[in-house]
Amino acid sequence: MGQDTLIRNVLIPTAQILAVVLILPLLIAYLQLVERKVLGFMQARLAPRRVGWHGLLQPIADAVKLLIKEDVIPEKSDRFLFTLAPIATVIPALAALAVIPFAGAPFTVFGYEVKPFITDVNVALLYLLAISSLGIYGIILGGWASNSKYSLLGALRSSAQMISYEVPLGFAIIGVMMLAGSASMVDIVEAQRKAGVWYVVPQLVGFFCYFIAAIAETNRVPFDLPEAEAELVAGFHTEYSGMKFAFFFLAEYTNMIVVSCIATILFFGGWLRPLPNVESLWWLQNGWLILLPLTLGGFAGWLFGQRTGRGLPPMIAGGGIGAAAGAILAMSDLGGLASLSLPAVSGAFWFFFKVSLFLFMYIWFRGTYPRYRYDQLMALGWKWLIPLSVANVIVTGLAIVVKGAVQGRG
Amino acid sequence: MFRTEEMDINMGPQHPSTHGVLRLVLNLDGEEIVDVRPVIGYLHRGVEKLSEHRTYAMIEPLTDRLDYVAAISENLGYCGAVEKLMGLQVPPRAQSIRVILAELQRIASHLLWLGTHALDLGAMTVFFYTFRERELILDLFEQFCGARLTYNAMRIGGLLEDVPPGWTDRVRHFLSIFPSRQKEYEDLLTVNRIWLGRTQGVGVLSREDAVALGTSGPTLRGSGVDYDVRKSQPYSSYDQFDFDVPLGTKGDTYDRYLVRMEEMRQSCRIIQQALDRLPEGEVRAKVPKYIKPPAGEVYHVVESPRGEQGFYIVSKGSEMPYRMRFRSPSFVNLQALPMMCKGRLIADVVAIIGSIDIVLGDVDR
Amino acid sequence: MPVPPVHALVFSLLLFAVGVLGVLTRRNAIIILMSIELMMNAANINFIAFGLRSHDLTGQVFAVFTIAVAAGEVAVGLAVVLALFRNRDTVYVDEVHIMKG
Amino acid sequence: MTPAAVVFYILASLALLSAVMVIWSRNVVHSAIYLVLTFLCVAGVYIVLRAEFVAAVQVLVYAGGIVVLFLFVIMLVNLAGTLGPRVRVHATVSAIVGCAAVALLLYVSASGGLDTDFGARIDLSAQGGNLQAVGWALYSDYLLPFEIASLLLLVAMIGAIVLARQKY
Amino acid sequence: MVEYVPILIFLGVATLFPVATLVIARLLRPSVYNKTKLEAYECGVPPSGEARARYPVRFYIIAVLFVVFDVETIFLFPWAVKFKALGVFGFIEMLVFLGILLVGFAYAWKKGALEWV
Amino acid sequence: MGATTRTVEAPRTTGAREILKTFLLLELWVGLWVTLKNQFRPHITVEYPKERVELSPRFRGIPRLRFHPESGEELCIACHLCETVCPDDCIHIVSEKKPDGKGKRLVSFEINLERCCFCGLCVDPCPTKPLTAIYMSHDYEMADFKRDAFVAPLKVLLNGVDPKDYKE
Repeated sequence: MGQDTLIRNVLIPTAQILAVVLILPLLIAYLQLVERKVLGFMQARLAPRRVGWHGLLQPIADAVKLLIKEDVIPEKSDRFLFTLAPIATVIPALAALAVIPFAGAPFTVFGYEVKPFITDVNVALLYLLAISSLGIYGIILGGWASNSKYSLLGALRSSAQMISYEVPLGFAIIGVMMLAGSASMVDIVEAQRKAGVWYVVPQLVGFFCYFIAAIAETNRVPFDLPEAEAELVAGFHTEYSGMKFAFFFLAEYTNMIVVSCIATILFFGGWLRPLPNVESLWWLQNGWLILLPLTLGGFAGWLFGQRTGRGLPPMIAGGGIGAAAGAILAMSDLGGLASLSLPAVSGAFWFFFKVSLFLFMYIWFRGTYPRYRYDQLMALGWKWLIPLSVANVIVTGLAIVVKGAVQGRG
Repeated sequence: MFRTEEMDINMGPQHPSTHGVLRLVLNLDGEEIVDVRPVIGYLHRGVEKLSEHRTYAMIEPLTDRLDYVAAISENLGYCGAVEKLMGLQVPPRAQSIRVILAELQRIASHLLWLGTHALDLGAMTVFFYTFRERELILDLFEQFCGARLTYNAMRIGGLLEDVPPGWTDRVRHFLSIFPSRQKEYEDLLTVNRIWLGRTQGVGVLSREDAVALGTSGPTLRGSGVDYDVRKSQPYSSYDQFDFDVPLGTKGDTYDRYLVRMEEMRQSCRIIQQALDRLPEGEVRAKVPKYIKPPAGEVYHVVESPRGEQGFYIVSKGSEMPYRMRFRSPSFVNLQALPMMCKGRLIADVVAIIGSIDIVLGDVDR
Repeated sequence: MPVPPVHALVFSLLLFAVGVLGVLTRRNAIIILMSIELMMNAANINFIAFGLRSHDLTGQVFAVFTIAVAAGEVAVGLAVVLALFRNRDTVYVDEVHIMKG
Repeated sequence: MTPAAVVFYILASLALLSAVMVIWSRNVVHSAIYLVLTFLCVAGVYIVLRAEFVAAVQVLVYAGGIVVLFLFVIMLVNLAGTLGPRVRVHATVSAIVGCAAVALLLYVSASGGLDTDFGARIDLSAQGGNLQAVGWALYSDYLLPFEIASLLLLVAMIGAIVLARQKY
Repeated sequence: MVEYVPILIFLGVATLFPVATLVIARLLRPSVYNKTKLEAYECGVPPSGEARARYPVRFYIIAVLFVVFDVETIFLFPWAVKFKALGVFGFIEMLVFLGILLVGFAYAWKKGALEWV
Repeated sequence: MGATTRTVEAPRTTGAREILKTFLLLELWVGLWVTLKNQFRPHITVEYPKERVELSPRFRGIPRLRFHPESGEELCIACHLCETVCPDDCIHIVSEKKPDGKGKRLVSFEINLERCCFCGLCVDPCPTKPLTAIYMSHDYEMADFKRDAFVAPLKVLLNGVDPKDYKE
């Protein structure tokens, strides 16, 4: 194997993987801060503000606390499985990120072409489904090993919930695959570019099924039964503390990010800008230097403006300031930034923007809805989502067949 | 025959959703509830016995701590009982202010119930909204009597002091904003399909059972029994106000929820009327310095937010009661729990406990 | 061809042998079913190794069928175990003498 | 030895090791976990043998579905740590059978029986990828087995429901 | 095949990460145990009975249904990516396949396997 | 007033609207709108050590004694009325005859704040009107590490306690 091949096939992916694995926990810690902030604002309160400016160091404090927290393994538990369970939860959650592309175009570092994804495999969607189906083991083992009634009942319930919603999840994806004719993530986005429309339009029902099933898969409100503290205390991780608990937590949020990424790629055009085939909207593609500060400024304004009790004006002001700064930067061409109108950067901007919206939806739901009861949750999955998603596959097939016949004749 | 062995699960006393220190021993078959056994007494303080060694004035702070979520109602009932025993006439202004306080308390108590009930069923945000509005009421109480939870707001024979200046305007202000806030809770819950699924048909208590078990308050009215102490045995000038008694039809958790929501609206109506027709004058009748009711016994009931709150006093003519007995609605309503839970799932237990709105201070006394 | 097919076949054979050993030596019906799964996996490796050998997709297609069959087999097999447990209160095969009545 | 071969040997030995642990472990739950490990390693072997789709299916169905079934049943019958002694009589028999099989295989491969070319018909990675290729093969050449598979699954489903039904 | 190398590396790193963190945490954290602390949580009262009791068979039936649908999904995947090439015939083929399985699904539904209470 | 009852029922829509509502999840959107709207409402958090709520004049905090604010003379006449009426027995008064023989003088006055329930009953009978000797102050911070610290002697009752730096 030549040195070049080694760098391209082993070293660059390794660097990417290390970056992902090291940055992700930090990202999740801050996602959690944002979640607490958003929930707090929705609930007319202020959320963490003690540690650091506006609570910005809170995630660090939490992480340190979890790291040095005493780890209790219950007496009657199966120690091996008890330790294995959180690890078995984290691995599949992380490994799913391997096939998520967040931009289309590659960029160059030190003369080597770096792709904006770790790898793109032909069976990416299958891989994702397979990997996510492995996530169930952490739950079952955690519940079983704890030897506590709440844990075991919680584990049985959550695992049954997860397998139940994996079925509509798989069916919902199939509609997209029929349209794109591929199971590779990059191919699916490219197919959307060619079609000139995000697949959420032809696959609205599919997206609906996917989104609901994804919320249930990640155990979020209104399907957060595994940790329904009102009934089963904390479900399968009742007995967990310290870092092991943190891993369950990490896995849950990683899963949240992963399903949001998949939703973005499959239904919302991945890194494509809105209306990818409307030429006059080119600035959505190239104007990242203004759009990015606009978004960040608006977000910051909203986040920190709550202190005054008025969220909207600071949000607009923050967005305005950001946009102005971006415009000045672009105009003055400081440090040649504007010439960096790389498709990779712009694609990444759109991708993360969409993913953030999904994550916001998750938090928003958590702040709004009551929780389903277990039997209702199962009924929703089996009696509504599965028939609906199967019907979606059939209707999509029918539409493609009819369209093909019409085109073939005309 | 496949043995799904029945399993006992403890819910409480340290459990996130049993409202204080209630312990339930659930007998499960799989996830289905075979039997529920409430274990109470974790908060028993012997208030009834304590009362036998207190003068009548000194008992009122104890009543605050019975149903600490609705202390005004307890104060009102206790003072009413002693007044009845002594044959005291409470001045009309004091009566009206008592009604305003009691109805504000009803709203505050129902808000707390709504918040925790919704929290139990997973809707965490409603909890913060109801507490935000409950704070407004607690502010009113603080301005009136100086305390926010254990008010000790009344005195035998009337009130300690008249309302502070500007207080009625603040109550009016509260009444002006509250309905729109209540609309928000309803938007979040009343029509929400998840909420409907969690509450409709859950914990059904039939009319007959409700009466047979001696339940009262919204638990009884949710089952469609028209019984409200404020109507049937009016006290403290309740007969002068115009209000409806909301009744449920099916007796499920959802009906009890709707009854309480409607009660809050009716309470606003009562407060509005009381404010509009607030009589002038004294707020405290002439009361001897040392209260020594004549020998005899009295039973006085009021409609607390939880139901029929009874006070039974036996006096031997001394300055302390000979025997004191509280009929607490939470205790009686709790007896309906096993009947409502049988055959349901664990998650329903949470909903049902929430819907009967017990306060452990009231249950254990 | 990354690996000599014979090596894959040896691997498959060893896996099969482990499965056979499990079936023969364990009394627990659940473990026996697990061993059968191991044997089916060994068969699948054979399919794929021969497919690779002959540049043919048939092996892979049949591996998929085998997996489908395995799924059905396990579903029914475990249901039998459950029924066994329900009626005889055991999952040990040598304690079951249905024919003896 | 190519890197792929190295991966193959590592995965294969790991698979065999955990397979042995499956039948060796006294705790059924542990057995199930080793079974998952075996399946995952075998899936890795499939990828090395250029059967990506089968590998994904292996993980999805075996590791993600079948072992879950096992675990559910273990939990439903509650058997952890209640294993009796192993029956040892058959161990020698199976060892003999195994050795004979290995010997047979080695003989066949040594005699060149495996070198016969079965004919290179299809490039495995043709038609845009393994998934597409398998799809084409499956839905053009093997229609009947495909529909029979659905029948089989139907029967399995009904059979399982009937057998496991709680109330008669 | 080379595109699977990163996945292999990723699995390795993903395994290493939690293990390493647990080891670090083990070095940092205190461990003062007593009997009560090691008991399973049961709402503040001593645990009663065995936790590993038996649970409803319904969970098993749900799992069986899942496995069957899982297999169905894997047959649908290659079909979906080749759908445009397979045309009407492939569509009908899959309708038959789905139809047969939906019969089973309907059977399970009718038998009450999907009901929880 | 006439006995009026009102039957409560879930708000109901029928026909096409109901179907529309079911499939468009209308009420779920309304719920989302409520939480979104509340995001832009003023928050209600009070960041306690930094901010403090405004207490109403009648607020019942820790009971304290006072001297006449202008003349500085002792208001308490040691009548023991508050001690008598206290339901928790938390007031302890020691008094002695004044040297001139008229009335009594305070020797010591203790309130056990551990027992105090802040009911305010002690203020009612206090005979020194209009300014009562004992009053409910607006202090409410009383945490401490030692039980002794909760028995407030006369000096503390008169002067209050300086804000403590809670360190042990």
